[in-house]
Amino acid sequence: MYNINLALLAILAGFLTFFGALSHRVLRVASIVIGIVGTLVFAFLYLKPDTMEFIRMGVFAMSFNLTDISRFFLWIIISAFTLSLLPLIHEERSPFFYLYYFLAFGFASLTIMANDLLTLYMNFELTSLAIFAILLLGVRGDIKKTALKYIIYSLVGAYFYLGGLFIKFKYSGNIGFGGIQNVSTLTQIAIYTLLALPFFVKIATMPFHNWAPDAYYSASDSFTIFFSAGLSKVGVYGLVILMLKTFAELFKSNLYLPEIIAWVGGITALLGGIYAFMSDDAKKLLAYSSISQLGYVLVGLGLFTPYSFSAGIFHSVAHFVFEGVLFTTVAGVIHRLGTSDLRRMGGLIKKMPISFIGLLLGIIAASGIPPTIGFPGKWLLYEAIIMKGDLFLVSLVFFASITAFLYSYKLVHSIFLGKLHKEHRDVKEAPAGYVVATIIFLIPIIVFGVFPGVIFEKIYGFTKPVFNHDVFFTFNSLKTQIGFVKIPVAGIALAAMFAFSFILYLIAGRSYRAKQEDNYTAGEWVDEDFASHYAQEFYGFMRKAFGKLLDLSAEKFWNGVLTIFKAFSELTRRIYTGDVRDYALYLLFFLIVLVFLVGGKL
Amino acid sequence: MNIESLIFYGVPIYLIVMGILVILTTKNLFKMLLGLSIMDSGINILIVALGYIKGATAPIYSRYPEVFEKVVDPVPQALVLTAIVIGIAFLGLGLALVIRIKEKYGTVNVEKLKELKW
Amino acid sequence: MVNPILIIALLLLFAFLMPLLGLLHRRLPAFATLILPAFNLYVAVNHFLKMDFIPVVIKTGGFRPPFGINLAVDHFSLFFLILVNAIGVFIALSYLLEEQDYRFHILFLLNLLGASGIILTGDLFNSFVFLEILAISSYALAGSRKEKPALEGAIKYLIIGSIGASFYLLGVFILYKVTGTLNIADIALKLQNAKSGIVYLAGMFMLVGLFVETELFPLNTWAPDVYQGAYNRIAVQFSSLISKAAIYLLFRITFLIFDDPLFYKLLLVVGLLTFVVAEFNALAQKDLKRMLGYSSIGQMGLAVLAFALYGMISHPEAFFAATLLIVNHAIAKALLFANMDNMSENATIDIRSVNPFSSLMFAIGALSVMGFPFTLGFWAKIEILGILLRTNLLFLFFLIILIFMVEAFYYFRVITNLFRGETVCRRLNPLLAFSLVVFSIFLVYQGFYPIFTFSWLNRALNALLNKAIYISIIAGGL
Amino acid sequence: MIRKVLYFLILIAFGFFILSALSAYFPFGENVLTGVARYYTEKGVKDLGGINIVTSVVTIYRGFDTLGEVTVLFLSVTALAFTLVGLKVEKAKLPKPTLIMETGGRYLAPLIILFGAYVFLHGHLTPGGGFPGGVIIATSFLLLLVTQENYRFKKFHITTTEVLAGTLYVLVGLLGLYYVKSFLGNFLKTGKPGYLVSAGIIPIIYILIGFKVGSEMTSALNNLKEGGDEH
Amino acid sequence: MKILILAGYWILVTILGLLYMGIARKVTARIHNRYGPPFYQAFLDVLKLFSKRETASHGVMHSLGPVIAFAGISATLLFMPLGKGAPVLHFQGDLFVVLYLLVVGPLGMALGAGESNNPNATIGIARALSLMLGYEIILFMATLPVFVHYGTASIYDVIVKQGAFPNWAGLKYPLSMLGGLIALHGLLGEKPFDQPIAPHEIASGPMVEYGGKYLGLLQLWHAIGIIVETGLFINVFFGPQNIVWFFAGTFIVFMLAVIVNALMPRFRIEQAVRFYWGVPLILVVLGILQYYFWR
Repeated sequence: MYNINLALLAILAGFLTFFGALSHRVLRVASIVIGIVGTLVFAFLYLKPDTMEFIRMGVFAMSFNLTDISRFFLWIIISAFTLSLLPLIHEERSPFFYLYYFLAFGFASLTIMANDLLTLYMNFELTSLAIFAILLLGVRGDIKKTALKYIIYSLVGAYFYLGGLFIKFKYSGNIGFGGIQNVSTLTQIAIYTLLALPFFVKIATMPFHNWAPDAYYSASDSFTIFFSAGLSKVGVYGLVILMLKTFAELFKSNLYLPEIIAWVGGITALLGGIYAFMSDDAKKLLAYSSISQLGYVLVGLGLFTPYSFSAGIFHSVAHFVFEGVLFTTVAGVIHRLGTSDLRRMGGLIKKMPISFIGLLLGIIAASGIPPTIGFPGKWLLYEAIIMKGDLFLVSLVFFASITAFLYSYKLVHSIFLGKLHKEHRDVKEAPAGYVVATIIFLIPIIVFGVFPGVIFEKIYGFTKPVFNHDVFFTFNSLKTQIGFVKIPVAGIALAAMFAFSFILYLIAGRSYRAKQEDNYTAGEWVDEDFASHYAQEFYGFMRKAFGKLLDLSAEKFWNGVLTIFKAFSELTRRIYTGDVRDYALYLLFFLIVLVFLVGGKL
Repeated sequence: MNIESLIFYGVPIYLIVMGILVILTTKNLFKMLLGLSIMDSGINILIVALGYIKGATAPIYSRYPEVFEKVVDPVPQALVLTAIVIGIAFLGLGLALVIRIKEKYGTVNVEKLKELKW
Repeated sequence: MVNPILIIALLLLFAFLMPLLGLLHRRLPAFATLILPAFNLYVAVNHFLKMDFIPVVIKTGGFRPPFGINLAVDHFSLFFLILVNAIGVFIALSYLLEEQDYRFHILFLLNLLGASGIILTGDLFNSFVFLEILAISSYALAGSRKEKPALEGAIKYLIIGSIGASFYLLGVFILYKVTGTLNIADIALKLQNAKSGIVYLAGMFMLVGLFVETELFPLNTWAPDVYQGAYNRIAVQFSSLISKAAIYLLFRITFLIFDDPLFYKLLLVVGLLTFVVAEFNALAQKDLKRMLGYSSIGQMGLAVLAFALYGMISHPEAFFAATLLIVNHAIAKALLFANMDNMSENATIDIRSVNPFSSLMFAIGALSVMGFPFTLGFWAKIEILGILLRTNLLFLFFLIILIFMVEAFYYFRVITNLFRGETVCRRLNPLLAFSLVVFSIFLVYQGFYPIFTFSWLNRALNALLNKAIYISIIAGGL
Repeated sequence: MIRKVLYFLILIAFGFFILSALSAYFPFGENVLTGVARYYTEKGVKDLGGINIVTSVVTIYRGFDTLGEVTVLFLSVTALAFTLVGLKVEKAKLPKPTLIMETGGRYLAPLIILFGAYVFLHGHLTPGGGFPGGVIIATSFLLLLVTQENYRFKKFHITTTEVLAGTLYVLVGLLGLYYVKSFLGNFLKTGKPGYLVSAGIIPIIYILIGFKVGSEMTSALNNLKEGGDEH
Repeated sequence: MKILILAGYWILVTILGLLYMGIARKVTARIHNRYGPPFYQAFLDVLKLFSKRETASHGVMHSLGPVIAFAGISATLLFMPLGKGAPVLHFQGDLFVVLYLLVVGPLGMALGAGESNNPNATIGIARALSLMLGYEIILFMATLPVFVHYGTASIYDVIVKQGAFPNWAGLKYPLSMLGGLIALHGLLGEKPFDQPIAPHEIASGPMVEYGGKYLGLLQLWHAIGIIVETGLFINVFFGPQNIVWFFAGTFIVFMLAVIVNALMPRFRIEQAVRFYWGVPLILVVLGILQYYFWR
């Protein structure tokens, strides 16, 4: 039983679901459940290290290998996939949608299991294609533009990757993940840039990010869970594998490359955060938050010290967890409300409490407050950067982390707090699938937040060979040269103090339940459908504060590039004037050119 | 070059370039086809001229087997025979197309035939 | 084994008989049109499998070359014969269900005859004759729609093509004057060591003629108009049959006779220009068929480019890449153009009403042309990039990659529209649909497991590559 | 205007370049027969018994070309007819023939046909052959078309002639393949050179070509006059 | 035992915080040339608020908000050393723990205030969060060179390592200290940075819907907050060698803030943020450069 059968299984399940969805909704649900169970069962029983290859052809053989790293990321993707299937049960979509969904998972898993660059490329392309197909079945926004944008970004990245692959082959003579010996540093950097480009695109690094907000916005809501929490990890995996296996020496020896990449990540984190709290749509806000969080990951990976690298990978796990729960709860809300516009939500806390708790813990984790899973990664990242001594970078990252508070609060307030809209009076809690998925997501948020060592154990397994650093963690505490944190203590302190002040709250006089509208309104009378929900232009005044900063957009830049291409094509097509005489003239001139080409020899 | 080659190669080559000139300058499709055939005949003549041998007759041994005349190269003539027919062929087809175009466009002016471009 | 001369003889026989068949029964011509390519295909495959690497000489008129005209049959020519006739079969299949003028079938058969003749013949002037047969039938087929655009394209093609052909003839004759023979192998033998300047001149004249047929810049100006104007299945013939036969001749002659750096450089430049200009023009197109036409031109340019790289790296991989690209392009473009039959008349790039089946077919064809993984085109792309990298021309390498991106852009633009359009089903020609399915399955299957194509291609290229045997076998007599 | 002059000058320069190149390499009339030409002129008669070497070259040595050539003609005529099918044109306005024209035409046509027949029958002995003969025959029909008022062909006859001539030509070739293992090979006795009945299959081929060409050209003329026909 | 000590410290800090608030009001009044309330006014307020019979609540989150706020700030206090030799939890955590715990309080209050659908409250919170974009980064960048200088991320170690008067970090890195001071002003939310609770525009913002015990909790939160926030500054820049110094330092710094507050008008919010991205940023950047070049 080979590991790649996981992908085959997924594809089979996809076709099963396809036909199920064609026939009857009960069958559809059944086949989705079968897909979940089958995937999990296979994953638990058969995922063990092995290698296999087929289609051997010259230097190329399509070969797969399940290393520790692959296993680690494969598990993330599997869990994200299965969890995102739970909400999917409640989504009535075209049969093809489910097929593409399973295909995307299958090819993503193959991508992660690939054992050489070309195999990775092929499956990576197919993953992009499947996602493209899913985006074509999107639900809102300018779907065609979005899908086209996505596939073009991916393909541009992939083609550069292909170029890099060939150049690597030229210099190292193989297309495996092996390193490149005795090549000038500049060449190595060039090769690395080419090879890493598609993964930068995949994790939506600036300036290759602006497919992401549109894609997340227009894609089906339960798919975005998998998209953000799961599929973005393919990009992270690619970066990790390139850094650890192929370019480790380069990153160790070279001074500038790690800094540059880390800075790119930091800028991504910051701008992503800013765009996030400036955007008025739940999906777009989450999309930008996802971009921003992956920016931290990139900082961690790029800096390439043992601590930062571990921090980066840990944070990518955290990203999986909290983005997963955020997207799930928001998807539930959208499922009930039918809109993703933050300005038309509000006051849902009493209607859907579980979703609220999920979202609350999600944003707490996203802002990295202990003792949630967001904290250890960030903490270790800060310490790592400080140890590296790049104080400006650490300031940048810290600044970015402040924006997290802003968009987190905007999200939770606009959806759950504030005034309940009249038309939402009889909204119910999100359907079972969403709730279950939320609850399952909540477990790791706390558990791995308090005991991060469990994950660092695994990470240490594959960073050790490269950095051979010593253990810097116990199951519940982290220790670097400059700092030390024992997370349960913070947790306990918080809990104790909460208990104390809660007692204080209880012993003081009782409180009665006031209607939503009996408020201090400077004496003005408000009746109960007085729209007093503050969600419009939430941080509007920051526009003035940022000024020009918000105007700069990668979108414009790329459109400019495209315009140049179009202009050039407008130029070249003018050659083909529909006039036969001109054509004859070309022929004549070409003939004359040829004749004078050989004129010398005559 | 001697005067003979100037004449016997020059004239056909002149025909060729004139044919091309016609194609380049005329607006009329019909004339354009004529230019083509002029150029074609130029090439045929050139080929025959290239095959000529001074003081030789056509390759027909009419007094066989007594005498072997000195004959010119028979191959160019055979080729030209073929080339002529081919020339006729595309001329005929071209004319048919021109008739059709006259029917559809109501003109044979090349400048009006610019629906497909760029 | 059946004598390959029968391929041509029977085609001719049935072409001549066609009026009578037409009178006997109105369906007979269509059947003949289907049976003959099938027969050719059988003969070609049979030979390809049976014969060894020594080329077979088939003499006509009872005289050994160079005195009589001969057919030179080796794996390379057979490979192209198989390709061309396979396309022919699948196109002819769809005519069974349609009323056509019997003259149309004559034109189709003679077009096939021209292609097969070009591929089979071992004689230079004979190749000219067959080129003319191919060309004239192509003019007529291009005009066969008898609408404004079709006629316009046809007449443009006719004028440019005739000029080109005349110069080709002149070139051929100059070669005859120099070497005193018309047999390709013999000429190659005579010109092996010493090439005088006039030979280069002749070569240039011949290349002009060939460039017109192989749609190379700047002599391909007629091509987009024809692609746009003609019937879809005629466009298939242009992209997958006519130009492929011509490019076979180009490869053969260039490699055998004009095996000289100058010519390779020329081909390199021209191929590159063709590729770049055509792909950029395709980016700017609104009309779908015209866009596909430009794409075909670009692919031809790429193939010639790959071929020309042999001049820089004397490594057969260049030929391998070029031929693989040609095969992929022939089949993928046949798929795409034939698929246009299912779409609305003169469809633009933001086409809406189209049935899911043809959307899928279009997607597969386009992906294969783009060289997406798990299609045949992927391997072609890999090979191209591989040889480009061998040449150390990194600039060229990245330029080509850039153009690939342009290609991907305009193809995906169409795919996006196709899959978002509300699906209005049009009536399909079931046999055509069958052919489409066969094409697409071939592309995808070969994408997964291209051993079949690769092995046949290798045999073909071995035949092409050992010039010495070819020359000694055919021209050894003199 | 200025463009025309420019083109003219360019073309003249180009032409002169070609001219100088050609005359430099092949001075006029000063070449000796080499290669295949030498062989044809020396062995031609012995091989095939046709004293007109050009004819032998055309029909046997390069007979394959000639077959192609016939095909091209056939092709172009078919294409012409195909292109003109369903063409709506007003009938060609021919001036009403006078009595002299009419009578002259009527008497002249058979003679012309006879002459054409002579030309392609003696193709292997004298200059001329299938193609000129065929064309001459076609001219007679042209004469009839022009001179005789509302003259009509029997379309069927022309077609059958075409078909038969073409088919027989290919069959002759196949017979060659059958007897001498070579397509279009000569499978008859060469006979005594210089006589009418000699030179193996050359006269046969030329006769067939003559018929083929004659019928082709005639039907081409017919199509041009009638503007195509619905079959 | 430790628990008791912690509780003792906690009570001490609360009392002192309330005292500071009272004194602050007095001082402000004197500057405004008023008589002002007695210095123990804050205690009376808190007592009154807690002894109210009934208070309005807009829902669970609304009533939990102040609780969380108070809990958060108290927990932060446990990680904040009160000068050298004060045995609290500081050895467990470091700068980042403190910084992140410091956010719990505001977050809790924000959640609570948000549920009362009074726009004033939400506007106040939006402003508070935006203002964070201003001062937090300045404060962070100001403290950064000190921590790096002493090669640790733990506040307590910084205190211990920098030692007594002549070699205070604040004197080593005066520019950073200055920047930190300005940032601290925003952190304390004193004029010109009191947009979040601008009493005259948005009716004291987040607190607008709070009364009774909730407001009482928030008062305590504020009281402790003053000590913790000023304490962070003092600990980093003037490493107080004992607890007395610590409180003295905090008192001085706070009074400074109060005086400025009394004299200043209020920025518009975006002006405030822009202000922080102006001069203070340059100051702290210079501080960091100083660490790099004139260590």
